[in-house]
Amino acid sequence: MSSTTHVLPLRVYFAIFFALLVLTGTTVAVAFVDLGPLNNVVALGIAACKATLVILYFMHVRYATRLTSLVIVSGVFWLAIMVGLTLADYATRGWLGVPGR
Amino acid sequence: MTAHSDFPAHSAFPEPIEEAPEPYEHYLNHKYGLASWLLTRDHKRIAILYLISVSFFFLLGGAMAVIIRLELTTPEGDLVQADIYNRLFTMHGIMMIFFFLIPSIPSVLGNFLIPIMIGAKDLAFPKINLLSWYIYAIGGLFTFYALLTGGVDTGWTFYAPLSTGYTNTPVVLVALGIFITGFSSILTGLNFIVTIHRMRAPGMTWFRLPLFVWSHYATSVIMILGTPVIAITILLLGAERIFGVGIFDPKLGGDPVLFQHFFWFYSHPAVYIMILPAMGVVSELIAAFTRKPVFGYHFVAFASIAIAVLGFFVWAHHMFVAGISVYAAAIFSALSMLVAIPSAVKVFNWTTTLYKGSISWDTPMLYALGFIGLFTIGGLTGVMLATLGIDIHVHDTYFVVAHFHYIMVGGAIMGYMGGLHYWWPKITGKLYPKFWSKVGALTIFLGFNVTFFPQFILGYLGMPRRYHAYPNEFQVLNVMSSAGATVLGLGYLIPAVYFIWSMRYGKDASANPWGAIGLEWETTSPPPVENFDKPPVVTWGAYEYHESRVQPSLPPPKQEVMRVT
Amino acid sequence: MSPEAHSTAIGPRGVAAAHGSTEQGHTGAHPPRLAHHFDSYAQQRESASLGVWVFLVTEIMFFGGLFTAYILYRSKYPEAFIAGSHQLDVMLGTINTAVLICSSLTMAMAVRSAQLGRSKAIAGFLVATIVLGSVFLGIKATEYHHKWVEHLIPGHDFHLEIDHLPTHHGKPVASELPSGVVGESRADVPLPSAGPQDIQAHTQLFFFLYFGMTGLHAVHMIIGVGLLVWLIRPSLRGMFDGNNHNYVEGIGLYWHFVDIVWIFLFPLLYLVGRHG
Amino acid sequence: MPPAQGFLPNAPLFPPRASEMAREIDLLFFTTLGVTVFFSTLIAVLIFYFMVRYRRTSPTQVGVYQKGGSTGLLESTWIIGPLVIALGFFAWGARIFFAAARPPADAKQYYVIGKRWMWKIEHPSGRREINELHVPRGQAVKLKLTSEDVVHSFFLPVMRMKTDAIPGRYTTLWFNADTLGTFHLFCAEYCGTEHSRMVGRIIVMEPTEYERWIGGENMGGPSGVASGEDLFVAKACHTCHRTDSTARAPQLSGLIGKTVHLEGGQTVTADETYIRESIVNPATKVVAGYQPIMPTYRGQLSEEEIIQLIRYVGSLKQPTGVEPAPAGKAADRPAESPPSPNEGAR
Ligand code: HEA
Ligand code: HEA
Ligand code: HEC
Ligand code: CUA
Ligand SMILES: [Cu+2]
Repeated sequence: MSSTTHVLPLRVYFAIFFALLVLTGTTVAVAFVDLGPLNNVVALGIAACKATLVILYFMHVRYATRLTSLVIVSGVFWLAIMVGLTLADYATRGWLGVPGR
Repeated sequence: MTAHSDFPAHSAFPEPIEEAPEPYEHYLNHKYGLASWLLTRDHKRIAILYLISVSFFFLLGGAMAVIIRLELTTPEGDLVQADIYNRLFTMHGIMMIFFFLIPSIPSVLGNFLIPIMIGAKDLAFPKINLLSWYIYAIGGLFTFYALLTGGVDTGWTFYAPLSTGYTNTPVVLVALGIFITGFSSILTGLNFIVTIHRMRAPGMTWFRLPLFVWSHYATSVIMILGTPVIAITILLLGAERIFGVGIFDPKLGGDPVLFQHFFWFYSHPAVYIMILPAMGVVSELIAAFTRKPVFGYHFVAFASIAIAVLGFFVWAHHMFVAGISVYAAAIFSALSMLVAIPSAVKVFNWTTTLYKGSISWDTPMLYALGFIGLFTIGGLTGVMLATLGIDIHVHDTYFVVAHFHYIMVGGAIMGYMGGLHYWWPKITGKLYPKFWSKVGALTIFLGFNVTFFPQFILGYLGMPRRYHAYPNEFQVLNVMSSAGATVLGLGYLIPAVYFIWSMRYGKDASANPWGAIGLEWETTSPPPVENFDKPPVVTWGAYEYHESRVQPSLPPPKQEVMRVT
Repeated sequence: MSPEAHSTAIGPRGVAAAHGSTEQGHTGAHPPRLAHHFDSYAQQRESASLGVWVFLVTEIMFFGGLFTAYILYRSKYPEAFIAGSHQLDVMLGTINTAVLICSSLTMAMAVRSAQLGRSKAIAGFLVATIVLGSVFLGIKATEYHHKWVEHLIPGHDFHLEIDHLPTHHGKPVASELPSGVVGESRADVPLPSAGPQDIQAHTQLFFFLYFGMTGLHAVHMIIGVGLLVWLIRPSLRGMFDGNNHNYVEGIGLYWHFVDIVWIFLFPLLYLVGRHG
Repeated sequence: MPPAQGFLPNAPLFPPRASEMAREIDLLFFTTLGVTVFFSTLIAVLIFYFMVRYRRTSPTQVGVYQKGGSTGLLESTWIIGPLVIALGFFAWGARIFFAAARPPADAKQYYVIGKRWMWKIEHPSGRREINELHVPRGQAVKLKLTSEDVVHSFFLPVMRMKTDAIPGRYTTLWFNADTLGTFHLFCAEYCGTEHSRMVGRIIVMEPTEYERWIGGENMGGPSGVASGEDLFVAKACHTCHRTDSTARAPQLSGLIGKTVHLEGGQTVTADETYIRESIVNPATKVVAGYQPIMPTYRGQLSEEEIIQLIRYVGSLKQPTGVEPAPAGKAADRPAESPPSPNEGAR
């Protein structure tokens, strides 16, 4: 729990900024290359990287309390519950071979 | 002190503060006028605003329940038309759940007590607290307006495609009302979380927190993680209804079962929003009226958190026969069993607390004990519902209706009533008549059981819910249920009368009329504007009912430590 | 549950007291811009920041519903989603992504200036952020307009022009491209006779999600721009300094969050099955 | 079995039951009920006992301060005990649930359409009735449910069975009645104004009587299969789905239960819902190796007609001599699609 705020040097901001732009370019470029199912993985992976950069540096989470990280992690975790368990239903439909079961 | 003949002095623990000088300034009298209420940022006054508004919706919902029960005394469905009946139970469910039970304990008792219990001057965001009441009120007005224009007839569950394509009642209006109110819930939860993390008094460590605060912390977690999902679900529902796009409508490629997933993703955790605060209240009551620390404090505290987390893993137990895959059904059934365990932990720890206690039969305690019994019945029938083989038969029958009324009316409302009776002297500074309050509690308990017990049998007999007319052979049990509902309704009238009576004619309450321990009893009744005259510093854990509190020469108790073997 | 649970022996206000800025009470003079119920600036700041973060978590769940629906329907109707995605303008989407990233940078700079108490700089960066945000919204509006002209508004005279679909010459390449439950299956949609009717219905679902997601995102942007405008005056008046910059920081967090949502929306909506 | 009589002649306290499965469910129910009663009584007795035994005797009395509080032993007892019991419930319940989900192979197939506010039922013979379900005793009966509008739920209390009828899909419910009589049929999922009138009867008959009943009033009306065949011609399905080698469309014989390989590498097991989707939204799941040229019949066929077609397609047997390949890949498909890496695509 810091009581003074943490002022980051300018170059950190610019480095992150350029990294974000480069990643954006990459994701567009890769989208036009056929990688099969990997296309999705790459697209989401790059998006996740970008989000992480923004969260850690622009939003200062790297320098914030552990509580802040806990809050973020639980947000993502609950999203995973919602997506995961919902799809667990749809993905297993028809395994039994009886309609509607 | 001795003047209060109704409440004999519980002088086990001396009044922590000297009697205040006669006209002293407290939160109720430091300002007058409507504006001083409607623009207040004092959490205690906001709690009162909430108290008034949730009571309004309770009476409204209760009135509808009365008509429902009247209708069901005869099998023919002759009192009101089918359409009206459908609107009645829908609006009954919506009012009771979204506008009464979800806000009741957190926004009234939680709002009033959390800052005091942790020794803070207010919640972390007082303006947001007021805002949340306004949002609630606006949402309520929408719904109330929809009620006046006829109400909706979809059931409180709004299943698609009935709600999106087939009914011509003002679904969007009610949905909007719920959407708006959802934000009030979110803001309350947010406020509580930040307050509990950041506003505790010096010395108030996590494991010195009253269990009431723990359970509200867990409740808030559910509020902020679950409520946004019902918000987006309602938006999608509205969009589908207004623009005719088919996100849930199979005709356009959508999936009605997805709606059910979304709805229950919120609404199952929401049932724990309703019960957890009541559990918190009961923990307080049990400790205060046995004059003992709650047995297994750490287990009870963590059980709240466990319920909040596990509660998000079980939602599809409402959909076992709704066309989900059998494997998903099995997963959700197994997970539902897990969520019963922390509840069991609580029930057993409360019961064990009674052992060798100094048990007072004061009204709040009667409610608390009623809670434990009825919650156990409701909860165990919930476990029966979660058992796959049984749910095929009893799903959407009165067995379910009985289950949830046992938990919500027999559990949550008993907790709420117990809490109101316990903290009423603190909130208003007045005492209510002891005799009548016990009569009220017993009437409610009896009326409740006569109303809802027959519904278990009806359910197993196969009477489906949301039925306006039913086969003749179910009549006897339905009449019993309706008779009970009358007793229950009258039972609720009794406290309503003496509470209002006491505000004017009741005797003044002392700072600690129950002889209980807790920061809220260390300030005046009613508390001053910023809650304490001197900022408190905490040196004791919660519920340290120990002789050394009275005779400081005695050695203090060893801190309770969790021992897991 | 909380990380402090075990480490902090005394409550947060006790910690605040250790930093020496507490115990103003209501007897002593309360410092300016410290709300009456807080003991210290640190307590006030940490409350505000925790509050904003908790709020952002609710936002995750809010958008989460739409993402779930997206994943489900995309795995159900991969062709329709490809067809729908091809109606969107990758160029505009990419530009908008860049614009939003720039605005995040200027926002971060505004927060930094606030930490340093440089009033003019705060205002300058706020204006820059507002401008960039408005550019984003402008481009978005243009895109919406295109969709309107092209009858791609779901529920409103929706019509997917067949010849807008990328036509593929020769045999379908689909069978060379196996894919999973959640995944696109083929480069494009071969378009002989009746197939498009279905594609059309399901593309409408795609567009519903497109408008739902980007629309909600845009609403968040508009709110954000409004908040930024509101911030300009107090920052010019020198309200913010190292002790007290909660508003700038909180709104900044919100702005970055909205940026992150877009970071995910962009590939999910614009870049489906572009290759081939 | 006559309904158990309660304390009043017309107020039963226990519902009649007419199948083996119902008896199993009852057994499970009463076991769990026993546990419920046990724990509720235990808690109630303890509460009353403690309440009286430890009643506060003087206003200054304090409870006995329990040093050290709870013990791990006690706490783990009431964590593990209920957990074991609850998981027992789960296992037993799941066994029944799976059995209730899997109809036996010899089950007779009925079709049921829910429509606000009636049940339309079609017998294997093609005979139709409304709000009444006649079934022979001792014969497994399998209902394929769907709905024309909103979600309904087909509820037979006497069989302890219910399943939702969902628009756009087929769901299954099966039972094997072993007791003669007339019992309730309810709609259990709220479906609008007359939900409570969407009720009917199930009539369990002796098989011989059932045959008579089926034959008796079925005045030569077209059986389901026959009219399905007519529709197949009338809607020009046969122009593409031919049996000769020039067919532009896959052969439909022996389709139900087969694993179909789709464009894009996914596979589905062909069931009623799949066939329905193939007719209504043909381009959603395109069979590997075919062009999506099949026109959509959305809006042109009623739910009944779709069911006729499904029944007809289901009645087309695999041409004798050509056994379906074990992998489910039909030998008569010209498709060159690769074996799919992904199973269970739905
Ligand atoms: C406050 C509200 C509340 C609470 C707390 C609960 C708690 C539980 N509920 Fe309930 N439920 C509702 C409100 C609530 N429910 C509502 C409103 C509906 C209907 C919605 C609608 O369709 O309109 C419903 C419906 C409902 C269903 C769907 C029924 C159907 O439609 O077919 C199911 C199925 O699993 C279920 C299960 C449970 C379980 C397992 C718990 C558990 O959390 C209970 C845990 C508690 C205990 C188990 C008791 C204490 C334990 C002991 C004394 C120890 C012994 C224990 C064991 C041996 C296991 N509930
Ligand atoms: C917090 C939630 C809550 C509460 C407190 C209640 C309280 C009551 N409920 Fe409710 N109920 C629900 C939540 C709740 N219910 C829900 C979610 C549903 C499902 C809706 C759906 O299917 O969509 C439901 C459905 C439901 C049904 C099933 C309807 C159907 O399926 O057809 C019935 C039937 O008996 C019923 C009865 C009652 C009764 C008698 C009370 C009583 O406890 C009420 C007592 C209160 C009063 C009576 C008011 C106060 C007193 C007065 C105003 C004095 C005047 C009265 C007299 C003199 C008698 N409820
Ligand atoms: C214009 C030609 C055409 C007509 C007319 C037509 N179909 Fe088809 N059908 C196809 C083609 C081509 C396919 C394979 C591609 C696909 O799945 O869409 C197919 C696939 C099917 C399938 C899935 C077969 C499988 O092996 O999985 C079913 C079932 C079906 N059709 C039923 C019908 C019915 C019933 C009708 C009439 C109401 C009909 N079809 C009319 C061309 C046609
Ligand atoms: Cu059909 Cu209820
Ligand atoms: Cu539930």
